[in-house]
Amino acid sequence: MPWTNLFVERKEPPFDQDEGKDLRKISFAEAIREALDQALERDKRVFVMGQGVDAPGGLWGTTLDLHKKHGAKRVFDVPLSENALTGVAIGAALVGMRPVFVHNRPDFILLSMDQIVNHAAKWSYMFGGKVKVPMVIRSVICRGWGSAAQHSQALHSLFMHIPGLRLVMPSTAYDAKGLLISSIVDENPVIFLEHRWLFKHTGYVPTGLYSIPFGKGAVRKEGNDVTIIGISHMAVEAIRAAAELQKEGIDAEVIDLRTLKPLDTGIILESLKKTGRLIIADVGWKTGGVGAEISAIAAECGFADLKAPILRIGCLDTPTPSSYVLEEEFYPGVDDIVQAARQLLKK
Amino acid sequence: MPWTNLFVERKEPPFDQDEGKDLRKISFAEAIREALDQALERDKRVFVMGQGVDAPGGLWGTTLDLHKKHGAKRVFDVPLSENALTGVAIGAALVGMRPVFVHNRPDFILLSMDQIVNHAAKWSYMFGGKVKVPMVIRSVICRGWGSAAQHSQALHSLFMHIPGLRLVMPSTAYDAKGLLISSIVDENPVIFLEHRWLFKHTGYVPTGLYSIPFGKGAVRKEGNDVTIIGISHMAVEAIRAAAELQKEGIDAEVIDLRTLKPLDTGIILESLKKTGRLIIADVGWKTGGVGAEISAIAAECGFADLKAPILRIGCLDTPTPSSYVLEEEFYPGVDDIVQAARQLLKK
Amino acid sequence: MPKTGIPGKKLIELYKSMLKIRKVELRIEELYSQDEMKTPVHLCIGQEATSAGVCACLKKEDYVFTNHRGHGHYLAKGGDLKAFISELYCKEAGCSRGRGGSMHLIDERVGLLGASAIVGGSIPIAVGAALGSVFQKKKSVSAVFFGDAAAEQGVLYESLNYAALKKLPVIFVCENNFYSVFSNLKSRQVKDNIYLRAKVFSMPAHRVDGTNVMDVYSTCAKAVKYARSGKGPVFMECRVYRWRKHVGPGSDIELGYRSEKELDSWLKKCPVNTFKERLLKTKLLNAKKIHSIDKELDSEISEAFEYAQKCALPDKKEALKYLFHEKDDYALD
Amino acid sequence: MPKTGIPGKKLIELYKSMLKIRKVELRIEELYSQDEMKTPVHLCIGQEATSAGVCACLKKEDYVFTNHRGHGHYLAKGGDLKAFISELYCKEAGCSRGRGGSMHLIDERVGLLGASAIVGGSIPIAVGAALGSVFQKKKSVSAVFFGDAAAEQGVLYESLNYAALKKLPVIFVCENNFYSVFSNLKSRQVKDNIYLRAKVFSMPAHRVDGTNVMDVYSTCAKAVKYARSGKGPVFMECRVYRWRKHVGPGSDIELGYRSEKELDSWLKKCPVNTFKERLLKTKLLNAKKIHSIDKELDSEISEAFEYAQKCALPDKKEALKYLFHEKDDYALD
Ligand SMILES: Cc1ncc(C[n+]2csc(CCOP(=O)(O)OP(=O)(O)O)c2C)c(N)n1
Ligand SMILES: Cc1ncc(C[n+]2csc(CCOP(=O)(O)OP(=O)(O)O)c2C)c(N)n1
Ligand SMILES: [Mg+2]
Ligand SMILES: [Mg+2]
Repeated sequence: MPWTNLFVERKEPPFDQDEGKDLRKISFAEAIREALDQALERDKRVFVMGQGVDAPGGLWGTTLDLHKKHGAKRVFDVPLSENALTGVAIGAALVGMRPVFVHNRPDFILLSMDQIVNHAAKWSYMFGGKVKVPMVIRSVICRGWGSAAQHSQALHSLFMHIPGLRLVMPSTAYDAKGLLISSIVDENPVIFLEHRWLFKHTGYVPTGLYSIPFGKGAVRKEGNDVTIIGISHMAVEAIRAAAELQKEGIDAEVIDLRTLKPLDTGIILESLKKTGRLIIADVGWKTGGVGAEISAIAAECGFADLKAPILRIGCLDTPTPSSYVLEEEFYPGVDDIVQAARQLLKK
Repeated sequence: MPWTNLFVERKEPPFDQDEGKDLRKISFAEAIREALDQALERDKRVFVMGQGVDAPGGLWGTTLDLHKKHGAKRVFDVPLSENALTGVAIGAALVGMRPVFVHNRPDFILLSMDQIVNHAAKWSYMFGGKVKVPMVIRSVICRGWGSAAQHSQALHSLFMHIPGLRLVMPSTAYDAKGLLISSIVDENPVIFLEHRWLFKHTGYVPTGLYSIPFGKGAVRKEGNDVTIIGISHMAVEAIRAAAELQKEGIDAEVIDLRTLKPLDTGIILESLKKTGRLIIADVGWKTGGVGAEISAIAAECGFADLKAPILRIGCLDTPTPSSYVLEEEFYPGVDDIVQAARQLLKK
Repeated sequence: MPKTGIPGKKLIELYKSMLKIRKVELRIEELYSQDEMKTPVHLCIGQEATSAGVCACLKKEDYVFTNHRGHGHYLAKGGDLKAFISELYCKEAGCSRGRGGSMHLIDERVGLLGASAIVGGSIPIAVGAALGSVFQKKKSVSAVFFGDAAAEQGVLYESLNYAALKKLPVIFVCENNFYSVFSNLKSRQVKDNIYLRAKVFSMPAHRVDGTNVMDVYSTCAKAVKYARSGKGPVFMECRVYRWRKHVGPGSDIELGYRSEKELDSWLKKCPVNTFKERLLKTKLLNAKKIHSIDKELDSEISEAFEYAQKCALPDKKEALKYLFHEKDDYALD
Repeated sequence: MPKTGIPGKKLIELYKSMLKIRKVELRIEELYSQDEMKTPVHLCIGQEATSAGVCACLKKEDYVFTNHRGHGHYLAKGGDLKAFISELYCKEAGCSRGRGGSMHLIDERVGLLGASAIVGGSIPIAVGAALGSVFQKKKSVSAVFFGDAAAEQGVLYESLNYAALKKLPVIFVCENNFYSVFSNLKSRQVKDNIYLRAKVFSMPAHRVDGTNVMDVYSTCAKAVKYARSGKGPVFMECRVYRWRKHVGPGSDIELGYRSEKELDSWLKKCPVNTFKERLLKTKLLNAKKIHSIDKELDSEISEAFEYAQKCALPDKKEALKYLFHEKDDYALD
């Protein structure tokens, strides 16, 4: 079994601070590539498929030249048949392979909802656990250069609702590598989403293989006044917002959930015990989004600790506009978080 | 314009109690059929398409013999090409028609997520409102005879998240007819979902054409101790639960939201002012479902009124099992609501 | 009577395979009204030859994927009878542990890797299993059964292109019974030429009389050889007919969506009886042998039903089980 | 030089249409580096003849649907130039009011009803517009442009079947430029025979030299006549080549995914220049006329860019506008 000796990281990851002997600073995109590279190396069952994975540029560098190193049979381009190819990945997984299917936009995944929701997510349960579907669907999500309504969605909240899926959304290079390894090692279908604006972010990442357990959030900054949960790139924005707020004397705690399915409810409720106030900042639409689920968990299980309304921050409830002036309005950012915190603390 | 003289019903609908001269008791399924029939009659732009709409039985009676009355060109069967046919409906709507596309299970709609989410929901906004897509996607949802994982989903919560869609889920015959008319008259894409267990329910329904405004919930029973919001068939279960609870001295208020997009936040917050307690009972999975959105709205906008944790009731977070013993466990019902209310009121 | 080129032993095997399917379906039909099989059954009575003919060409290591009308495919591939009937009775001992029902049969030990009730849904999955087989240098072939309506789903064309492009060992088996529920093929597809739509993707594509088990077998045997040798996929359109209702037991001829005459013409081509008569004529079967096969199958079936009726229902407390796999414990690994 | 059978006036019109597209694209390319057109542009330089040839066969009442590479289609159908350029500049005066950008052009007043950036996405919508046209007895034909990669999407086959089944007036125009971003057709489709995959759905299907505007025009003129008369859809595979990067200005030949030789062979077949030379030879054009056409177009284009650069950006406060239509105010009604 290729993965029996895999080192499982159980402590909080170092976040832009630690430096050790097996660590170096690399970008989020490089971390993704390294995870794929090492997984391909370690486990012959792994393969990487997707439009442009073997193309010049290698999808923002995340698959760069992997086809040269591991062969064009294991890292390959695919036709524009998103629905069928998702089924192909499922079938390969069913007979013992470990496909990683890469999409450069989640918008295209909507073509494969039938295979993901009706098939991948259900095949284990529907057959009483007799078989399993260990596969990873990676996608780059959100913003870019006036990409407009059909090339910049987040859509993670759709997957939040579907039993049988894992949902992973790292925000640091360290997590990107460790969680991608965990996703490949996992025995179940995993949706792994990477915000495009994270690719150039750098962080300290171990050179070797390591996995990060699912369902463990990370406290990015401790604080006592308000808990800010940031999803994906909003975890970065939340850290920035917390720094702003500190100047005003507001001591925010910042939590990065890292995986949304499974969800670390413990870390949320623990934090609430201290702060009594909760803001959830998401990279997708607000209505019906994962922020609602987190809020509902807090209102059910952490009610006694709540001192103030729970606030959610997300994209405007419209398709993404192309014009940059409207984009500014559409996407949430540091300011929205800062304002929400001020509102909660009546400053 | 065929709809200019349409009577808009603005008062609360009579619920299993009123009887007037233009009212008679018909089933939910007959109410749907009547709405289609009268819309086809009134507006030559309307047509009804879908697998089996012209078949014996007429989809639980909801389309029975409409093709005979209005012609096979206006009420017609379609191939099993859910994705393309959704696009076909969009295109017809774009040039001025008013298609009603019927699915006998929402599971199949997953094949058309690209057309619904990337196209129907976005076409107006993405083109600056230059054109519009007035179409209705009707689907029968949920339970039936060991139908298992791929033939019994609810999936409304996926649509909750998508800007640009209306989401309508009536629970009475009266609402079914009035809201279906409103959906056909509306200028935008509407997802209209009918729980299969409602089809035989009867209620008083006016014989003429009438529409019910979107975004107006209905108080089904007034009460002071706890607010129970029931989605679709769970509105019926909530009324039953409230009757149970009354015996125990718990005075529940029951709200049927009727449309989820737009959502009547006013009626929820008003009720909370009185009761301070909230239970949301849904026909779909709990995690990431519409119950979370409603809870989040309450925790944001009604926080000051909350006296207790907000509880959500929904299906187990698994694919639907086929075995009836597991189905019992899977589906929520009256008992779950009663217990939740007892828990909130510590009885 | 022309020589078939098929050994006598194989012919008897084909006969038994078809007969078993027929008998099991009839028994289900007989007992269905007792309301103990609380799952929608799509009987394949009249279509047995495709299951038997195709699966007789496959090895245990080959994969089969099926659809809502999958009883025959399951049995012909060697799926466990008791586990199947128990599944219909919603029992824990069911092949899918009572989670799947009639539309979701599996027997991973004989390569039957599942059934989708989404029309066309299992087609790309079968292609993926073939891709896995190539990766693993296993020489396993992957066969997938689907109905004529699946030819209306875009995913079929995407799958045909991909399987052909990568020369994957897939046998596409379309059981064209001319109906999707109440709708005739003519009202859904512009032309009755499904196999030609596969041929245009550069693969051998055949139209076969699906009521003639020898035709199905011979065509498929060649197809399997072709696919297994790495030449790529093959498509078979088998023309068959569904004798019963779309779902549930009994006839639906009274509904009027198809004519009695049409049904009768197909009843005459009963895949089981016509083949039996042929075997009688060629002396491969005789009354005695027929009797002993009947007896053997009847008692196997009775046993399975008795077993299924008696065994335990799933435990409510285990409603959440099987959603996720926790560790690497997969048999095919 | 053989007679074309196309009137001289039409030939000039075709030339102007192509030239306008070429000039607009070149201007966009020239100014793109100023970073004021903050929207991803998919230039159609080299593919002008399909837009011009097809749209010259259509009336204003006919519909066109397009894709991410839609500038040419928009212009050829008569879409407003100022509104188009303003859209690129993200302005409120843009044809999509700054909500859509380069990939989502519309001019509903001339029947250009929108563009999807989901590959294959607008194909079924075009079929629906044709269905609407039949309902309304309007005799409008619906044309849809899409690339070779759209032939990998199942929705194309579903749409072909439905349009053919219902005999809808659809002109399917596949611009086969042999690439999807960096991927050659050969690595994505088992055979270079897209038009035959339409033919199998019982419709006339043609392979056309997409660099020859007269071929495109003649084929499409017949197709439109056929479709408009109620006989059903027609398919055209136009073989063309993209000269520039997949997205953005400039060449990408240095990336090595296609050869210089290949590009050169297509540059020689420049749809604008080869046609210009032909017109010169047949005396339909002369230096003077060419000069006046150039001048006319250049000034129209300059005016449009000046307008677009000056006009107002959308109002932030209107970010929520246009999500829903409140009342029946639709022009096509
Ligand atoms: C995508 C999808 N659409 C609709 C259905 C509903 N449905 C179940 S079986 C069936 C008939 C399918 O016909 P065919 O594929 O020819 O198989 P047959 O039943 O004739 O064996 C239909 C329409 C479905 N299961 N999946
Ligand atoms: C469904 C889908 N998958 C992937 C993409 C990403 N993408 C955008 S344009 C493009 C190339 C499409 O090639 P083709 O259809 O041949 O058109 P061309 O760009 O060559 O004009 C791709 C892959 C997309 N837009 N939609
Ligand atoms: Mg059939
Ligand atoms: Mg192309």
